[in-house]
Amino acid sequence: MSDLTDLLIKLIPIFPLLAVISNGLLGSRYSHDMAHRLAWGSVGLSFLCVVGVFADILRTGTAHEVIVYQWIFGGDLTINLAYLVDPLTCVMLLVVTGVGFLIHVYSVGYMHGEAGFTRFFTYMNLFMVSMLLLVMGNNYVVLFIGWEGVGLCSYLLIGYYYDKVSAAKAATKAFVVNRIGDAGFLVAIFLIFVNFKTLDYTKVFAQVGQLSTEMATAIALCLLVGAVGKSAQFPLYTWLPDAMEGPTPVSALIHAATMVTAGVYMIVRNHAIFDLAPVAMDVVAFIGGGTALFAATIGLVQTDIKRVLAYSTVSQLGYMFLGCGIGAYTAAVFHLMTHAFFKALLFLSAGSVIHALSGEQDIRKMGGLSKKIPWTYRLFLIGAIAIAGIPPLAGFWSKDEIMAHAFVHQHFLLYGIAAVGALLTSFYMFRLTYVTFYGTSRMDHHAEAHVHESPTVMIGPLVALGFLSLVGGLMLGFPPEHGWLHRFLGPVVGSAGEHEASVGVVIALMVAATAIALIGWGLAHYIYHVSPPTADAWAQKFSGAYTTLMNKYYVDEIYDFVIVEPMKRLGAMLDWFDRTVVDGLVRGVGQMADWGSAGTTWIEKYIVYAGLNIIGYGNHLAARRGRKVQSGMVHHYVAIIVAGLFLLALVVQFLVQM
Amino acid sequence: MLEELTAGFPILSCILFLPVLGAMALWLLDDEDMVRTSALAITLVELALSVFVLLRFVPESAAMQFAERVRWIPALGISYHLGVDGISVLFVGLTAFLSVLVVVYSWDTIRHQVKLYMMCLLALETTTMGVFVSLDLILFFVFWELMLIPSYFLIKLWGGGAERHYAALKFVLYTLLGSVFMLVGIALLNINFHQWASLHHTDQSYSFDLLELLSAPIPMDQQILIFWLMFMGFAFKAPIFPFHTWLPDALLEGPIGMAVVLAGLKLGTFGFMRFSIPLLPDASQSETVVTVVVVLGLCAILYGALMALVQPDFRRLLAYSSISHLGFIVVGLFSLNYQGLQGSLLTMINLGFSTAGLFFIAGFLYSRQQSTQLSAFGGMAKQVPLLATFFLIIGLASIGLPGTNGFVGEFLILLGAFKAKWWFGAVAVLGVIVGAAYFLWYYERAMLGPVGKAVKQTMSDLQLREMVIAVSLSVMILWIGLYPSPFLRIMNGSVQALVDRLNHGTVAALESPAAEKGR
Amino acid sequence: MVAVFFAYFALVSIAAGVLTVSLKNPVHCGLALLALLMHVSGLFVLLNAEFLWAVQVIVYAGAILVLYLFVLMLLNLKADERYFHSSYLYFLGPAVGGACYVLVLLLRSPYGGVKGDVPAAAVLEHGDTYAVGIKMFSDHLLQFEIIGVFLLGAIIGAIVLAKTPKSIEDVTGKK
Amino acid sequence: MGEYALLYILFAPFAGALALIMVSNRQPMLVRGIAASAAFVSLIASVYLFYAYDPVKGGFQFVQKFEWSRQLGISLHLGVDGIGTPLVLASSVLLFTGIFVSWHIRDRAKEFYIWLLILAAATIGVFMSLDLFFLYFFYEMSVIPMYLLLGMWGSHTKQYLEMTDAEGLKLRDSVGFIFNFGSNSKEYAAMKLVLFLSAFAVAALMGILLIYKYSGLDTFDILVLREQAHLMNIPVLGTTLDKIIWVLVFFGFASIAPLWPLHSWSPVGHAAAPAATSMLHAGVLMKLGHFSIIRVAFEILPETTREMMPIAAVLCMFSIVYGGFVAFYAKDTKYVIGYSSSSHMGYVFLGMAALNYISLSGAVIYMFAHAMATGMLFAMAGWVYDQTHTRDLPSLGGLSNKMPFISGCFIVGCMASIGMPGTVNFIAEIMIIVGSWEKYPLQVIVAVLGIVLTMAYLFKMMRSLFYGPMNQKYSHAHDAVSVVDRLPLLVMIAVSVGFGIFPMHLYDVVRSGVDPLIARITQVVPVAQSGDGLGVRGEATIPPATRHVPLVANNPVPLIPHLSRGNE
Amino acid sequence: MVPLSAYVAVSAILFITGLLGVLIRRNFIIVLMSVEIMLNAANINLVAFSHYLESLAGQLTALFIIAIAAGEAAIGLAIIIVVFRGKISTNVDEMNVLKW
Repeated sequence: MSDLTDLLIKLIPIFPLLAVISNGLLGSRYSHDMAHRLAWGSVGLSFLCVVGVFADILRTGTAHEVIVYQWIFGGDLTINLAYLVDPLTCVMLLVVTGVGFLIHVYSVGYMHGEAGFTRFFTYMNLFMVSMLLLVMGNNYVVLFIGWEGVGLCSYLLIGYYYDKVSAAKAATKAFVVNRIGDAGFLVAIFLIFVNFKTLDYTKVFAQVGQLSTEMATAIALCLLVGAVGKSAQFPLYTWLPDAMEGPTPVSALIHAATMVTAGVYMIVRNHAIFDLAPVAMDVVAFIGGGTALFAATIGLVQTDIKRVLAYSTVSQLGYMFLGCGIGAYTAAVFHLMTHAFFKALLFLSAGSVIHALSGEQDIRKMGGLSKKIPWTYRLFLIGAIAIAGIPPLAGFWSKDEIMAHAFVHQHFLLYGIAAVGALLTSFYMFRLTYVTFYGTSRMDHHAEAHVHESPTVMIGPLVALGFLSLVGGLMLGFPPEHGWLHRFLGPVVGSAGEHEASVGVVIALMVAATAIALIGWGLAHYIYHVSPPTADAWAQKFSGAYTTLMNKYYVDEIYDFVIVEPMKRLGAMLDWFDRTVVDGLVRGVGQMADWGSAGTTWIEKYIVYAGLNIIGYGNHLAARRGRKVQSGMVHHYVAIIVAGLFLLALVVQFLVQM
Repeated sequence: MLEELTAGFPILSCILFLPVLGAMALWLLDDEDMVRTSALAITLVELALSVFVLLRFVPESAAMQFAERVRWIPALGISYHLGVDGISVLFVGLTAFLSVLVVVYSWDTIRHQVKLYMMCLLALETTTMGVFVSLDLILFFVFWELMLIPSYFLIKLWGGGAERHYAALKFVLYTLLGSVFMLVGIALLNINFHQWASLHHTDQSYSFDLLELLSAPIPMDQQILIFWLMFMGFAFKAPIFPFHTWLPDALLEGPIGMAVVLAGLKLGTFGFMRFSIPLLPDASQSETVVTVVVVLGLCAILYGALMALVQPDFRRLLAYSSISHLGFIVVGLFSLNYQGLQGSLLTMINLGFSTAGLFFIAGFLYSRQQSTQLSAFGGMAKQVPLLATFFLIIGLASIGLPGTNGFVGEFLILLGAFKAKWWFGAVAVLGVIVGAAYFLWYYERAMLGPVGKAVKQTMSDLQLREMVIAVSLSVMILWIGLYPSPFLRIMNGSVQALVDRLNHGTVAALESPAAEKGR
Repeated sequence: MVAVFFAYFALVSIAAGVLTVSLKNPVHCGLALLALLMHVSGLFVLLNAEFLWAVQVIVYAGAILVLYLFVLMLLNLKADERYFHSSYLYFLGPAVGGACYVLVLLLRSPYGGVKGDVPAAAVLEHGDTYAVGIKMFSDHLLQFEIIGVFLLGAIIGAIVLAKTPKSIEDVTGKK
Repeated sequence: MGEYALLYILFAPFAGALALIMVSNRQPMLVRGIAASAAFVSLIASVYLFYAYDPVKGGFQFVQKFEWSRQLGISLHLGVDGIGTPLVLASSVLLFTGIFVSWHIRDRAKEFYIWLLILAAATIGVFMSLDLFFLYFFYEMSVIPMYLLLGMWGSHTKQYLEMTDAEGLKLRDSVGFIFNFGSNSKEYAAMKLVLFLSAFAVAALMGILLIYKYSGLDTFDILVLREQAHLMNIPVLGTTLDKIIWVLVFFGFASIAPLWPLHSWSPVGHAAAPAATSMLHAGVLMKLGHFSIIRVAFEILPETTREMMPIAAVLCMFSIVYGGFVAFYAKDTKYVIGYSSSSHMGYVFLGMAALNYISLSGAVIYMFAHAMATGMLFAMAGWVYDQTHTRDLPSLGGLSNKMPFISGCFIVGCMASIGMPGTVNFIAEIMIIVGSWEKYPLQVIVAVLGIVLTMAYLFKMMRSLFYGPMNQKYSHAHDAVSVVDRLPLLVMIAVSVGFGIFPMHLYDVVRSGVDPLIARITQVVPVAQSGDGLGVRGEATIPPATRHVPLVANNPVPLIPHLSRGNE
Repeated sequence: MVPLSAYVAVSAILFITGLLGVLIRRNFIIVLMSVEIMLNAANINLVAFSHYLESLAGQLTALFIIAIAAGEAAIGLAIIIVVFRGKISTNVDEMNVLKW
């Protein structure tokens, strides 16, 4: 059985990989039908494998480690391409393949007729491969392969409509911002290797006790940087809203359900290290809480349907981080799962809306759609209720668990933040619902004429997700703190800082949470359904805040101003430096040689050469005078001879006297 | 440990001289197509031989294999000594591989003086091979210098830029300037060996043989001096920041084929690995040297990357990215630990595929738009999706995306750097970020978005020959990225030997009187 | 007694020399030269060189001077008004000064030297002519012969030089 | 037969010259044929000499002695050692190639060849003289033909030719004459060359005569003088006689070498001379200086040489840099090559100054190598001049299309001149560097920078000659196509590259000449006896001591101690 | 006894006289005569030394000088005649064609 499980584990990423290869290389040779069948078929097969593995793990409760091959090795370093499947991985695998499968199916309908149909599915499958590697890897480097791989696929899929400037820019931005996080992650990996001489989870966690707190904090913070980048937390969240340039299934799969949760997965996976670093934990919690609130405020005023959902995603991820930061790992994973269900549902429903409206995303140009696309409307509503945290839908259980954990563990500030965030979440989700589906239609007529319900292939997955959103929370996490999920994950994440709260407190908190959600709903109902002008009035009244929120706190602009522009300017400056100073030095040396040679030539010309010539010229002049001596007169010659004789005599006499 | 495994058949000599003999044979041909075909045949045979060597190479061994040794100038200790070990054997294959691709690339892009071009190319291949397989320092220097001649003419005669004469001269002078210093360094090694040998009454009183020089201890101050002298040679060639300004010029003005060889074959850093570090282990480990060199490397990483960020010309960008990568390699080398050295070595090989590949891409772009300026591009992916795809694949390899070869090398380098000193790695990691930024930003502006104004409407996607180049490069990139084990196995033995030599450190201990008495 | 003769010969020969270079009429100069030669021969006698005296009188006074006079008459030269060079004073002054200087030097010189093998007594035994003859035809034979050849050459040269050249027309005409 | 090789080499050109006197200029082929065959005889004999010279035996071989004047102690004493042999070979190679290079001379070809043969013969005579008198005799004899060769068959500089207006003509003959650097007539060059060299030759002659006088041996025979002359420490004029003699001899001969600052005649002379003459002159005549210094100063005054040679080490630096710089700036092909020659002679002086086996061997090999390299360059500069009638670099260009062969050979010539590996120059360069470092590190650095400089100006010249846009004026220029035109270049390339790749015999020969000389000068028995390297040639075996050399060298395999040396 | 110096002095004075004649006279024949005076002065010197040093070499040399004087006179006068034929003058100032 174990061998079969190992084989299944090995097979999980292989099916999508084969689909990638087939679609990538031969996709242009066969029909779209073939391509999408391969795509969702492969994911489906993976899902089946996952189920098989899950069944085994559920039965035995043991983790499986499977080595595929030696990847990088030499000296004291060995990195295998190896899988570790434990309950945590299993949960992630189920989410990834399950939700992934549904979204693949949905895409068949949504992407129908697009030019890059095959390309889309290739990328999607590649994403599945990467994501699977990410969650299955038994060491940090395989995790990192998946980590970067999903980043790449995110890049590719955001840039799917590459001829749109905004899409291209968003894609680049997503990759680069992710890369910042990845750099931090890399540093963490190196620090781990330097400290443990290995990168395998099992070996690392086995020795984690010997880590000093400082080192643990350093590693944890570096890991956090990675997680922040990938999971779009403050301050690296800005890429995620922009990522909505991709097709909607992409947003659903990557930017809601799976990839962005990788950071959470990573933190949970490394909880042993985080547990050693309380400071880092606090940082995680506050980043999570802060992001949850921050993103929720922005979500209040956005007008793009997908952007609202994107900010909501950021916000929900903040909850997960918050959960991690306060040690509620199971709750974080729980929220991860439920969020995968309902956010996928929301995104896909939004996609269905967009599909119905021939690509319109601005909610100001929607309205009154509930009649026209009833299925979509109903499913969207389920999603909204789920995310708002109204029992008994999925979102309530997980979010409440995090908040309760915060409360019970005396993180009251965080609890407060989370509560406000929950209120805002509820408000903006229902705002979205009302603006989109109620009221009068604000569509242009051209679009309105074509409004239609989506085909079954799209609605089908929606229904499945809707079902999960409805019952997922109860199924997995009821009763709170003691649900099935908790038992299942227990061996992996442990029960760090279990603080058994009394039933009364739990129920009180549940009631409070429900109340908060309902208040948010009520507000939205009042403002956007009962008296729509209120919204504009308030916007007028708080125009400063409104504009700030509308412009997302100007964070992008600030980043541009503080980082991107200076960077470019620095580059330009260095370019100038390189051309003038560095190259100038070289040219200067050349110039020096040139001058040197000119100078030397000058010396040659005017000193050496001319010096010799002056001797010659002196001779010349002397000869011009001296030739007069050659008068041709014999007596002159004789006189000279005699004079010479006299001189000679004098010399001789002089010498004799000496 | 480093004994030579001498094979009977002088296959390295065959590899070494086949191209140049082929070049001479080309002289006799007149028909241009015939010339092209013959050149391709020669490089293919060369590649086959190289692959044979790679296959027959015994991995996980530090020995010099396929060694050949003939006395050349015995009195000076100069011999014709060839051999490959784990450090150099991959370069043999890489050189042969790239040569084939360059010939394929040049098939229809070089239109005038085809014969001469091919001859220069083949001569360049011989000299490059010579650099990699020489085990005698003089022989090495011979090829090192001879390389300049075909390079000079390739840049000068077939370069596309207006400044190509200047660039060619700058390249040659720059390199020569460095290498004359290196020559002095080599001479000093020889003198040192001579002094040592005459002290120990051995037979050979002079020697330039790498293996023999390794056996002679070198006093520390002498090591430092020689190190810097040789550093000049290698740093100028590599080029290491701030000696790099010839590179953008040469790459920009020269033909693509030349750029591929210049940027793809990291001769300078190979020199460090082959000669500087093993011959001068103590100097290489000394605080000052390591700090200075690594800081230069780090500067190069960031400097190159930032420079690349703002270059509007793709080839110039590649030049600076090359400098940035060389910074990585240098940092890895002078981390002086296993991972650093291994990573550097692997990265040198990797860049032979990725940087060289990007130059091919630049060539493809150039042959379509007659320019590699950004202003000539924009939204090209619409017109040439295949080209864009391969551009992306190779580019991602160059920025070290996991799954491509770039990652393996870069990861090892950074790991090694971290092991050496944490801040080496910490600074180097920043290069990873900017690296992604400059490539993707350029890619975005050139390939994505709406179709640019200057882009020709009638642009064809990759031709068959271009496909061959792109596909073979991509295959190599993914191979090394996903399954680097064969390559790592080949280099492991030699890298281990190198690390051992570094660890055992100085041989100068022998010079102490106690050791003398002991024997 | 010898001193008196010496003074006579010396003074007269000096005077004759001065006249030779200073007289206007070349013929007079020739005659003064004759006087000079005669008195110099007298000095030779005082020095026991009788053979040389004879040669001086015969060859110099007899042959050479006659040659001069013949040429003078042949050319029929008149006394020249400007018979000195215009610049003769440039030469005269230094020459006289230099001469005085040399004279002083000469008079102060001791003139010692290695004595030869023919003291006056030996010469007087067989006569000067004998001594000179023996010497000339033994030790200095080669020089004597050379002088002979030289004289022959001089004669031939003189003839060649002084011969009236044939006019060019004659030469061509004969051809 | 074989032992008369020197006589063949020396007198074949003389005989050729004599024979040429007999024939008429109206039979050009006969004239050339006689000249070429005389040169060929000389060449064959010197090749024989070179390979028959036994480096193991060493010393002076092929000795011939004919008494000339017993009273004065003069005899025609000929013989070559390891230093003279390669130079004799170089001379005859250059003579042979020079004949072909000047194949197309129409104007008084016979006389040209006569003088060329005499020039070469005299040069060869110096290289084989073992008698100071004849050494000087041939030395002077080699200078005089230059006058005629330059004055009659030479060429003017561009500026000179341009000075056709009245102003220019006046300038030629007035104070402007002092600054006529760029505007020389060939007559000027000839006069300058001959006067300069003769003047310094007289200094050398004085030195020679002082040796003759004060050795008290009444002989000019070098072999006798070097064994018996004791000129040390004779006080005169506040110093010692040997130093005076040394200075006279050194500077007297260094003028032709030419050592900075005595170089001024040489570029002008080279520039004005016809190609073949430049070749011979730059190729071998300049080496007369070094050779004579070695023969006279090194052989006869070894101790003084040891003391005084640093002078050369200082001046050689200037030589290298100065010549290189001026060459870089020069606008005239032959000036560039001329100054490069005078720069390169600095390397020879450096090699000589270090007084060490390796470096002096390097210097001698450099002489040989430079002869070939500069011969090539001058031959090709001459070809370009013949085709374009100008040596002015700015007005030339783009000729590589017109003359691919010449430009190809020119590259080889440049590479050889730079000391590119593969040419014999490289061997010489590296030997000089290896040998001189210990004593003169600064000079070595300057020298290697000089290599870069060399490359700079040669490439610059190459570019302005052969690449870039072509002046249409020169469209009629054509390549060297016939065998006669190509032969000389190919011969020189073959020699240069051949010895570059197989320098063993050359090295052995030179070492056999250098070793005893250095031993005499340093008075130390060499540790590195060249005997090891001499016998073994081209064997693929690895000596046992070095077969297993570990990479980890602090644990080396014990090297087999050599019992025959040391340890005492 | 007349001292040697006296003879030498006489000879010197005569020599100077002859020399002056050569230098300042314009008539070529007189110049030749002056040369004869110089030769005689030399002869006196030679004979005087011969006498005082008791060697016959001086006398013999004087004898040869006389012979040379004869030759000189013959050639010189011949030249004068040739020149006179061409120039109708014996003025040395006019015989300067050999100058530069």
